[in-house]
Parts: sequence; structure tokens; C-alpha cells
Amino acid sequence: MTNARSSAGNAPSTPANAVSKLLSFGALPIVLIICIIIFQIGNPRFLSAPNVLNMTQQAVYLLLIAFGQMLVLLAGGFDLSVGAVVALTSIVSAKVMVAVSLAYPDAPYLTITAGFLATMLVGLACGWVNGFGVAIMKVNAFIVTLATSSIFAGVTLVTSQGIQVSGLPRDFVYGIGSGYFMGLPVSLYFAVPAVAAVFLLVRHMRFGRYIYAIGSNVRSAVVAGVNINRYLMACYMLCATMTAFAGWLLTARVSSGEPMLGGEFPLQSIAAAVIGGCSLRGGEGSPFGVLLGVIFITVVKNGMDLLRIGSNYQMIVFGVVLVGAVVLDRYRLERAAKR
Amino acid sequence: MTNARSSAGNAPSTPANAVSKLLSFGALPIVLIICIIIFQIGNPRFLSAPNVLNMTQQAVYLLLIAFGQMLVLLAGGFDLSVGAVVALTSIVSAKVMVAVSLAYPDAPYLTITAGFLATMLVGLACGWVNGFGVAIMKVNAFIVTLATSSIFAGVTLVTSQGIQVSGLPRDFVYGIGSGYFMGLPVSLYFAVPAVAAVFLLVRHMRFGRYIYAIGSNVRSAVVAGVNINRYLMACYMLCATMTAFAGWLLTARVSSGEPMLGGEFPLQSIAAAVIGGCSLRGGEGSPFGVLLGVIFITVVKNGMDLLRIGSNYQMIVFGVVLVGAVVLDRYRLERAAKR
Amino acid sequence: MPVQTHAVEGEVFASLSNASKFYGSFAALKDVSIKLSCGEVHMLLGENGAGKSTLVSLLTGTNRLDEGKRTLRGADCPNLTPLEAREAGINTVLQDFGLAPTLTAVENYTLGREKTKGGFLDKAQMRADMIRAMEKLGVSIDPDARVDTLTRAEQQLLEIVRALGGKPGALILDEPTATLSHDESEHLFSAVQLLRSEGWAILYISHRMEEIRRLGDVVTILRDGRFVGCHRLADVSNDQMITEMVGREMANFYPEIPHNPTTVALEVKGLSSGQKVRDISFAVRAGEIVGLGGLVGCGKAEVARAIFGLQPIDDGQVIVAGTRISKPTPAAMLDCGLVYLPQDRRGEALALNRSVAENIVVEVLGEKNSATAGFVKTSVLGRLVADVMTRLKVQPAEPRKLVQELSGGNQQKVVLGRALSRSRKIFAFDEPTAGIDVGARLDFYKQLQQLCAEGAAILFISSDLQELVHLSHRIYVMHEGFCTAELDQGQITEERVIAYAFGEKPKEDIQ
Amino acid sequence: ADGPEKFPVQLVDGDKKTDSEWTLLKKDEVKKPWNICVLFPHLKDSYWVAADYGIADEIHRTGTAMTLYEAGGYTNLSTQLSQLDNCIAQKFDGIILGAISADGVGPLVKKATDAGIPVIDFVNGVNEPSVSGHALVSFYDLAYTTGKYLVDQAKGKKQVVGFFPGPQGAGWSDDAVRGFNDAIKGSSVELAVTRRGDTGLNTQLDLINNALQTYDNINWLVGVDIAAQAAAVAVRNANMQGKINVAAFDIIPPVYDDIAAGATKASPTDFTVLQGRLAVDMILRLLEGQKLAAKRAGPKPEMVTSDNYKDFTKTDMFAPAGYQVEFSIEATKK
Ligand SMILES: Nc1ncnc2c1ncn2[C@@H]1O[C@H](COP(=O)(O)OP(=O)(O)OP(=O)(O)O)[C@@H](O)[C@H]1O
Ligand SMILES: Nc1ncnc2c1ncn2[C@@H]1O[C@H](COP(=O)(O)OP(=O)(O)OP(=O)(O)O)[C@@H](O)[C@H]1O
Ligand SMILES: [Mg+2]
Ligand SMILES: [Mg+2]
Repeated sequence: MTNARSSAGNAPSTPANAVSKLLSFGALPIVLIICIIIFQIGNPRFLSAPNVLNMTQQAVYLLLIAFGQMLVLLAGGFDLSVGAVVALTSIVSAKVMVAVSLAYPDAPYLTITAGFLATMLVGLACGWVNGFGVAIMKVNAFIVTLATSSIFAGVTLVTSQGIQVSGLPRDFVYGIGSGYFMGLPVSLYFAVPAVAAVFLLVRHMRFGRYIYAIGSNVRSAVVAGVNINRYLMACYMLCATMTAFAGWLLTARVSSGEPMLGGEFPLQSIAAAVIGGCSLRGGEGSPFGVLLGVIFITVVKNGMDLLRIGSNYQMIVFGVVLVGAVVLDRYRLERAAKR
Repeated sequence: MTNARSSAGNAPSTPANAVSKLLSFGALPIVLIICIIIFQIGNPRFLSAPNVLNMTQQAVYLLLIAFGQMLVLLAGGFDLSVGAVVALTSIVSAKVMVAVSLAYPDAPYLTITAGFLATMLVGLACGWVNGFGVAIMKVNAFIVTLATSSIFAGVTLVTSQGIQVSGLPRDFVYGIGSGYFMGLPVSLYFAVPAVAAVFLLVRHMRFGRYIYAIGSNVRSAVVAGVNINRYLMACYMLCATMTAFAGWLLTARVSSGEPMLGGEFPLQSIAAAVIGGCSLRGGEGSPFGVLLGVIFITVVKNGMDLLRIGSNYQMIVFGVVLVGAVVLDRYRLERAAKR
Repeated sequence: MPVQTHAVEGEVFASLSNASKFYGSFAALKDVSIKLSCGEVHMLLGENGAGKSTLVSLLTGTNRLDEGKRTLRGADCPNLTPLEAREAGINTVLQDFGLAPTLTAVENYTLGREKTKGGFLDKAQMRADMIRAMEKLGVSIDPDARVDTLTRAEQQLLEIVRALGGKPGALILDEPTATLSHDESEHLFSAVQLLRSEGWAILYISHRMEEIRRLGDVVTILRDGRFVGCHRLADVSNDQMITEMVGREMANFYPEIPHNPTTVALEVKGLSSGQKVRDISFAVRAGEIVGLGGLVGCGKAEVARAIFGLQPIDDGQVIVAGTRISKPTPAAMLDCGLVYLPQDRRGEALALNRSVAENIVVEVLGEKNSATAGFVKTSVLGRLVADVMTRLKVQPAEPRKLVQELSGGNQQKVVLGRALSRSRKIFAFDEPTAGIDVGARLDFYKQLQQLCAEGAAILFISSDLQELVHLSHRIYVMHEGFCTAELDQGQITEERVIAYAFGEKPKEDIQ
Repeated sequence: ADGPEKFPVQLVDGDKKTDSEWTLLKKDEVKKPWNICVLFPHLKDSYWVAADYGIADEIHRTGTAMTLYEAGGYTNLSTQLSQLDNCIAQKFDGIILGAISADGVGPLVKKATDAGIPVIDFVNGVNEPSVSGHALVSFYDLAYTTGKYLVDQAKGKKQVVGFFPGPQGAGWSDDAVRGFNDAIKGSSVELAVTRRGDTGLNTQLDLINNALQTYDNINWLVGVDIAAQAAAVAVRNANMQGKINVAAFDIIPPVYDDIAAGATKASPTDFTVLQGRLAVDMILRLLEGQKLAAKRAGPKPEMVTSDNYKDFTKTDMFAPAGYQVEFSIEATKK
């Protein structure tokens, strides 16, 4: 809807227009602003530069994974294996980097490049397996990704024997993992191009149209001549690659290959996407919404920590806020529909 | 579907008929039989009486929860909160039983009854909250049950402070938890009526017809005059009550109230239901299939242990078997359609 | 696949020879041959379930060809994919739409043939294309509206516009007018005639004889998945076609329905609902059929929906048998004896992945005598299902078959069966005959006749003008949400209904 | 508020362990209302509740302040890193870290110490050299103790063990496996099966039952606290009391109760509560500018058996009954 509207070029950019544009994303921006105000009152440090940077750094990984998850959700799928992919990437890329840096101790960039390539390979391979199960074997995405998540976790443990891989190059750990460039975390510079690419893919390229169509009504896509299997494969492979990329950046942050990394991501990434307007039935959702969803989850978690809410109560509050955000969103959308 | 068949009364019960009836449930029974044969060859103790009893005991809890989950899935929903409900029931019922048995030390049956009532109350309350979110607030079931699962877990931790509740009455622990009656675990006698009731509800009662209709196409159910909200509420409440009941029996088995009980159930129960033919889009699936799904998961987990497969490899094997079972099932169904 | 790009008049564009398609052991098509020639409108005729849509699916590559030969522009293509078919110039309007509900109209319009500039979508260009294509057909749909907010008729129009915007070659229309009203149909007919003159090959499926006669050059008739005959329309009479199609002679088409109205069963006073229903008042008495007519989107469907409680009432009263219903809900209205039959069978009427039997009985289940203590009386319901299925001739007569495996017309019969499954006092039918064949139509009219004789009150909403005019005892015509006329039995003519539907006054009423 | 003033500890320097006494700071020795950030992997079982109790009680006693964050489980390393970051951003005076991963928290520990915030590694182990101190008893030592206990009990007779050390990939669990294996190496105690799995009671119970079906000569079940608790239940259910013995390598109240009831033979205790007190004391000493007696220290583990279980002060090991978990404590000192 929005794209056609923007392309029409009939709406001059007035403030009222900006507000209505914001409103077209549902109540989420408003809920978010209210949350921010509450947190800021509760702890003035909330909007301080260090804490904002801190939240940015925390959001990067979830953002990458949620954008990958979004692709799969748009196409009517589901990826529960993102957590296992993060762990597998972490172990494999770390092992590769350690091996390369032992062979060529003075070539940190070679090492990092090798690690990056290994990451991409792991992502593509995992995504291929998921896509194969869903697109070619035509098994339900829930079962496939539950199964592959068990398989990937098994492979991770067999490869690592459950032991961390340390000895990563300094440039990787201190440069990418915890470095800053012009006041912003380096990992952000890595993530932004990937996120922007997905944005363009979804909103401005044929690919996006096709996956929306597949998720919305497979039949319509078939009739339109879309190669369903190819695009489903691509979605799962892109999702796993984005996830692997996040796993690699996370490995830099944690400075070692970790076999237990990423357990929180499957549910969090789906939650972020759904809060941001993605439907689990496919064909609905927008990158901007998912971005908001990621920010929302990050802000609420960080804010509750800063308000010193005990974690038991945090769980309760988080649940209530989660449903509340979605309810308000629905309520506003309904009102909009009535107008 | 069945009504027409049973009412027609045209099929005499021949062996060929029994085979074709079995086949109508897909390849799952066959895969199961093959697994059983492999396990039996690998370890002759697999089908020994003690191990079969062992598996029965292990399957009981998953069976109850998967049947509850099935109700929700049939109606087009999803319940991720079953794990949290198990833990909450365990803590609450244990606290109630400990309190009652302190007040009336000589009335074990009173204690057990009180615990049972508390269990039912917890189940109904949790189910009501889920149903309220899904049916009345009309929020996506994934988000609602993810949120309530966070809320229930928070309540469990606040109530228990993360500490086990011990001091349960002997009759509860030894009678219900680990007792045998006529050679079968007592918990089985508790579970069977509940499971049978759900079976009747789904296959032979109006309720079942309506939830199939709702899950298959809500809008058509509305037009048919079905009170959607009431039936959705009922599904979530029944699911949570079945789950709470399982949580209570599990509390007897582990002989204390445990705040960390049941984390494996959300994914396992959905997996069992989907393996057994339930669709995540609603309106499809049968109790018999879900029973097979539960048996399948239990048998494979137990069999791999008996084959002495290392736990890392078990994860891989389990994933492969999971997808394999569903693929074979699909394959057979397609062939059947071609005939 | 090598394809030529432009067609020559009279040349065979696409053909099937001895084609068969099996679902399991059931032959949906057996040994059927057909030739689509350029510059010719080829009609396809057959009862519900005869295999027409299946034939279409073979031409568009959405189904595998089990036996026989398929050619496109002279080339043999045993493994045609939908993409290849499209590239070769086959444009299709399917019976059950192939639109993506969460995408906008323009996104659907361009789906599969998006215009790009440097790899990025050229949205302005695509939008302009669509607007131009709509002008050609004389329709206007908001390009930015999500498809699931469009009415069924608008969706149908969008499908047609989309098919017309494809690569030139062939146009396949599977019951395109099933929910279109007079005006839109006229636009479509002229578009079809224009394309024919431009040398397109056209395959047209319809159950309406007047369309077949008016547009067709050649007609192929199917029965039970088999080829029966192929004629030039000039050489064949309607009766002959019908006889070949159903295998027997057909009696007089619109039955005479006696008009013996008694008490007022359903009354609506000043009803307003949403943006499409404004201040509507009418009454339906027991023993009469009251028609509701108008153009697409005039709000006739919403009137029935509001009465049945499917959309909120903003103002006005709904009175059933003298009692005012303050807030109608489907369950409450069913209890008062009013049954509503929605026009959107796949969206609103059917549980597609459930069996025929379950779909037929779902409304009856709420009744006392269909269950004891919550247990469904399978034998009672089984008899009811068998009865309904024979009465409406649902094919195949297997109550356990999933509804999604039935042909479009048979799905519609299941919807009718659901409405007729128990005795009611008031019926509201919205497009009840969409997509059902002549024989089934006649059967349905006879059911109406019988219901009317038994004293039922019937609100009949249809965009098939002839049907509306012939069956209704009285007609209310709507235009942009308002009721513009009430026509009594003597006054009902097609011209009057059309005029009022356009919000004008017919000549004979001006004096 | 009624904890001991001092308790026996082991000071560790490289491979060298020396037994010593650790004296806790008196309230007036703490000059400022220091604000401590405490990070736990989770707070869902009695082990970490006991740790919380030890820390909170010591904070109360010294009049300082603390806030506790828990990551929700051992797979949520990324959450713990965010929390660690939050603590640094909020400028806490010191950090007590129950790390999810020994290596994974390294850079952030460095970031904290670079920012002048001392970090005490608590319970789980941290490899980053810049960490300010370690208050822990290694799980290697605990499991080693259990292994040696079994070797003693065997008296040269063949013993067959089913070992359930918890989830693979968790550092503490891997340490325990190594410790136990080292202890029984070359003895008459042999390992029939090591079965890793989640620390859910039901999961462990299923694993143990399946192992009992598979290996019928097992006469010892040894495992992490929850596994030992499950093992006692499994043995009772199978009516194998007396034929199969149970031992744990760390202790929680149900295991203690089982030892008292004779259902479980023994378990070493790492005095979780004292470990918490020790961690607080270490960080306060550092903040007050004192030097630690050793960079690495931990309460001296002891074996709890049915013979001596009454000799232990329960509140040195567990949180008292009815204890309410504390997440945030305001300073009472000005
Ligand atoms: N904004 C909307 N959102 C969802 N459904 C809608 C919307 N507008 C109309 N509909 C549905 O579309 C259907 C047809 O509406 P419409 O008013 O066009 O009916 P009509 O006048 O009977 O036209 P026809 O029957 O010829 O399509 C109704 O079922 C109506 O509820
Ligand atoms: N997926 C399917 N599985 C099984 N049978 C099917 C399936 N699809 C169609 N059929 C059967 O194939 C036959 C032909 O169906 P088709 O849709 O081609 O009929 P049609 O001529 O288009 O009828 P209508 O006029 O009702 O649209 C029907 O008997 C139908 O039941
Ligand atoms: Mg058809
Ligand atoms: Mg209509």
C-alpha cells in the first residue's frame, strides 16, 4: 500500500502528512515513545549517550536476525533454527579463524576474511537445508526448522565437543566486536548495509513482490509464473545468512566461538517481527515495522533493567507490554479502517 | 467425515479393511513399526516389559499436553505457554498440598483433592488468560502465548522464589507418582479418562465439529452461527487444564513442586501434534494421529538411549527422523491421492 | 521454449489433443481435444464438474498433463510451466481468483511482470499502466487498495484487467461474469470483441446461454470429462447444446412461482450501515421472493450482511416476524429462522479443507435434535447429508470428499445445501447461482418454488438480471447505497431495473 | 545478618592450593555506600537462589547497595553481555559476575576494568586475565571430590557408574566431567555411560530411567544436583534402594534432604552462600583499596554424607526457608 502511495507523488510533505504516515504504522511508535518517556523519568541515565550506544550495540544482532526472519515470515514460513545457526556459525567461523591465524599469524585481515567466508558458507548451507525441507520436500516449516535446529545444535556440539574456541585475532575481537568508529559501534557499520539490502529487496525489487505474493496466496504466485521453490529457497538461505552474519558479529563481541550462543533469538526475532506487523500467515509486514519491533524489544528490556525491576517481575511486565503493544496496534488499525 | 462412514455402516471389518484403515493414517504407523524393529534388533531389551512400562510412564505427560495442544491447533491457534503452565501448576499445587497436609496431617486424600482442585483452578485461569487474549483481544496466538508464557513463568518464580517445594504427602508421591496398579502406572489410569474425553469431544461431539469449522475457516463458522469466542475460549481453557493436569501428575512423579518443570513441552507437544497430522493452519488433524505422534517421539527418544547413541548424535538423528517421518507421511498421502 | 511473438488470423494458437487428467483413479478429463484459433471466441460448455476448469489448468500449465498432447503456437510442450504459458501469451481469469489478498490492486496487476529500472521497481510506471488498462475496460479500482478490501466483483474486474494487460495472444475466461452485473458484463463483452478483432484467441467458459450465443464463434461441449461435440455456433441451437451437455432434454427455464404473500416476515426500516448502506427500508412477506438489484458495489450485499449481523448497524431497525432485533448476530438470526447465504463461497461460506458432509451440517448442529447431550447424532445427520446431496445433485456424490476437491459449481451447490439443510422461515440468498450449470440452476429454482409455496420469505440478491427479473415478485433497486425504486410485479422489466440501478429514471416512468 | 565472621577457604595460586581462613570485613570497615552490579546466568533454581541470598545478606550487613540481573538461562549469552554493558553504562562501582561463558564475557570484562570498575568472577569462571578476582570453587574440584568418594567407597570392588553431568556446552558441566574422570582413573570405579542433557527434572528423570533399562549392572548414579534428585526418584520408583546408590557433585536442598533420608549417599558442598559472601567481600575490599589475600579463593568444599549432614549450618549452603529473592538493595550507609 505504502509504496504505491509514495510513488503517486500526490501528497506534499506537510507535518500532518508526516504524522499520518507515522500513524500508518500503527500505535507502535506511540507506545514506544511513551515507554521511552517513562524509562527516562525512572532513570535519567536512560537516554544518556553511553546507554543509547549500548542499546544500539545490543539491537544490532537482533535486527539482522529479525530481518532475516521477516523474509521467511513474508513468504509464509517460519524459522526456529536461527538460534542453532548462530551457535554453529560461531563455532565454525572461530575454528576457521583460529586455524588461519595459526597458519598466517601476521595476516589478520586474511583471517577475518576467511572467517567471514566460512560464516557465509555456514549460513548458505543451513539455509539450503531449511529451504530444501520446506520448498522441495514440502514439509511444514515448523517441523523442518525444529528438526534442523536440533541437527545444527548436534553438529555444533560434535564439532566443538561443547568447548569454547578461543584465540581469535585481536583485530576481530577488538576491532569488529567492541570497536567504535566515529562514535558508533563498528558492528553497526557492518549491519547497516545488510539491513539496507534487505529493505531494498523487500520494498523496491521484484524479489519482494514475489515473496509477498507467495506468502499471501501461493496459488496467485504460481499462476503469475513465480518459481515458488526458487524464491522459498532464497528466503531461507537469506534468513540463515543474515543470521550467520549476526552470529559472526556476535562471536567478535564475545571474543570466542561459543557452542551455546543464541538461544534467545528464535522467539525474540519472531516476536520482533510480529510486533512490527508481520503476520504468521504470511504476506504481511514491512521492514520499517520490524525495525520498530526490534527497537521496542531492546528498549523495553534495557529500560526495565535500568528501572531495576527484578527479573521475575520483568518477565511479567514484559509479557503484559508485549500483548499491550499488539492490542493497541490492532485497535488503532481498526479505527483507521473505520475512517 | 467419520460420521458419514460410521453411519453408512457399509464396511465389514475384514483384515484388509483394517490395513487400509491403518494406511489412512499415513506412513507414520509404518515408520513407527520400522523404528521399533530397528530398536528391538539393536537392543533386545527394548520391548521388554519394564522398558515398555518405562516408555508408557514417560509418554503419559506428553500425551495429555499434546491432546490439549491439538484442541488449540484444530481451532487454528497455537499454545506456547504449556511449559509455563506445567511449572506454575507444579508450584501452586505443591504449595496447596503442603499447606493442607500441615493443617490436616491425617487426611492424605483431602490433601490430594485440594491439590487437584488447585491444579484445575490454575489450568482454567491460565487458559482463560490465553483465551481472552486470542478470542476477545484478537491478538495473534503466537504473541499471546509467548507473552503469557513469560507472565506465568514470572508468577511461578515470584511464588516459589525459584525454590523447590518439598514435603508432599506420601500417598501422592508413592501412590500417584510412582505407584502401579494391576501392572500399569497409576498415572496412566489418571490420564486415560482425560484423553478419552478429549477424543469423544473432538470426534463425536458438536464441540469438535465447531472447532474444526473455526480452524478451517473462521468466517464461514461465523456465518454458520457458531459462537467463535466461546469455543476459542473453551479450547484454550481445555488445553491449559489438560496441561495443568499433566503438570500435577508430573509433580507427583518428581515428588516435589518444581519451578523449572516442563520447558520441553511447548515444542514437543506441537511437534507430536504436527507429526500426527495436525496442520498449523487449523482445521486438520485427528486424536489418533496425535497419539501416534506422541508414541513416535517417546519411542525414538527411548530407543536412541537404548542403542547407546551419544547425546550429540541423538540430536542429529532426532532431527533427521522428525523430518523423515513427515516426508514419508506426505509421500504416502500423495500416492493415495493418485490411486 | 521457442515461441513466435505475433499471431496470424485463423492460425491455431493452442491446442490439446486426446488430453487426460487424473485425480487418483478419477478421470477429470479423458481424451479431450480442443483447438483455440486466433481471432476466434471459443466457448466451452459443460455441467458442473465436467472438467472445464481442469482443461484451463492444462492450458495454463498449472496442472500436469497425464496423457495426450499439448501445443502452443505450433510447438509441442509436454512440460509447460505457468511462467512459460504466460510468456507465450496465455492470459487467464480463473474461476477461483488467483489474487494475493494482502497485496494492493496494482501489485496484483503487475505480479509476475513487474517493470524495473536498474533492478528497482518502477512503481509510477506500473501504476500508470494499470490506470490505462482500467480505462480501456471502463472500470475504476483504487490501485492502492489492498485486494482483501475489494468486493468480490471488484476482484473479478481486477482479474480481468490483469489478464487484458498481459502479452498479446490468448485470453482464457473461466466464468468471468458469475458475479458481474449487467453494466460490467457489457464492458467485458466489448473488450472481448475488440480482442477478437485484434486476432487474439479466446476461450470463454460460461453457464449463461445468452452470453454464449452473443459472443461465441465456436462451442465445445464436455460431459463427465469427455468430449461430446464441437460446433460453429451458427449451426447449433440452444436446446441442442443443452441436450448434449446434460444428456437429456431440458424443460422450460424459469419456473412460474405463484405469489401468495401473507404476513410480513422480515422488515427493515431506515437501515444504515457502513458507507454503502444508507436509509434502506423494505419488507419481505412470507410466500414471496423479493429481489434486490443494482450495480457492483451499490451495497446490496451489505444490506443482507447487516441484517444477518455480519457488519454493524449504524442506524435503523431490523424486524423479524414482528419482533425488533436490536443487535443482530448470526447465531441470533439463525435462531429467529433467518438464514444467509454469502456470495463469497471460498472466503465466507465453506471450510475448504473439511468434508462436504461437515460443511452441509454445520448450521444444523446447533439444533436440539441433531445432538444428544452434545453427542452428534451421526445417523440423523448422515441421512440429511445424503438427502441434500441428491436433491442438489452434488457431484461426485461422496460426502467424505474434501470441499476443496470439488469443482467450483459443486462447491456452490454445497453452499446452497447448507442453506437448505433445515427448514427456515426467511432466506437471504446472495448470488446463489454463481457458477452453477443450467441443470443445477433449474433444480435450485424448483427449490425456491417449493420454499415459496411452503410460505418462506425470500430475499434474493443477484447480479444476473434475467434471473432477478424472472424470479422476483417484487424488486428493490439500489444505487450508491440508497434504494432508488420499488418495482411491483407488473412493473418489473429489465430496462427499468437497469435505469434505476444507474440512478436514473426510465423513460416510461418519467410521465 | 547472622552469617559467620570468618570461614575456611582455599586460596589458589596457579596449581597451588592453600587452606586458610577468610575474615569478612566489618560493617564500619566499609567506608562508602558502594553500589554493586550482580550478574547471574539465571535465578530459577535453588543453587542460584542460595548465591543470591549470600550476596544480598552480605550487602545488607555492610550497608552497601546492589542490583541483580539474570540472563534467563545458559543459552542466553548475548543477553548477559547486554546486561554487563548496561552495568558499565550505569557506572556501578563494582561487578560480581556469574558468567555464562568463560571466554565470551572477556572483552566486556576488559571494558569494565578499563573503565575502573572491578569485576569479581563468581561461581562459573572467567578466563579474561584483567578480571579483578575469582570467588569460586571449581566444578572440577567438586566432581573430583565425588569421584574420590566413590573410589573410597568401592574399596577395590568393581562399581559401575551412570554419570549425568548436565548440559553439554556449559563450562561448569565440562569441568565436572573432567574432574570426575580424573578422580576415578585407574580405580575399580568404571563409567558405563555419560549422558548429557538439560537440567530439567523431567528430562533428567527420563534419561536416567532409560539408562537403567540399558545398563543393568549400574550401581551408582552420579550427577549434577537436579540429576541426583531425579536419580533418587528413579531408584525409588524402580525399587532398587540399596542396590543402586546415588551421589551428586553439588548440593541443593532436595539433595540434602535425600542424604538425610538415606536416599542419596553423599554430595560435596561448595558452600554457595559463603561463596556469595566471599564475592561481596572481595569486591568491597578492592573498592576500599585493599589487596586481596589471593586473586582466586573459594570456600573449602566438604563432603556431606548421611553421617555428618547434621554438622553443617544449612544457611552456609542454602537460602533459608521462606527467603524472598532480592534483586535490588538500597544502601543503608550514607
Ligand atoms: N472495505 C471492505 N472490506 C472488506 N470487505 C468488504 C469491503 N467492502 C465490501 N466488502 C465486501 O465485499 C462484498 C461485496 O460488497 P458490495 O457492496 O460490492 O456488494 P454488492 O453491491 O452486492 O455487489 P456485488 O454483489 O455485485 O459484488 C461484501 O461481502 C462486502 O462485505
Ligand atoms: N484437487 C482435486 N482433487 C480431486 N478431484 C478434483 C480436484 N480438482 C477437481 N477435481 C474433480 O475434477 C472434476 C472436474 O472439475 P472442474 O473443476 O474441472 O469442473 P468444471 O467443469 O470447471 O465445473 P464447474 O462448472 O463447477 O466449475 C470434478 O469432478 C472435481 O471433483
Ligand atoms: Mg470450473
Ligand atoms: Mg453481491
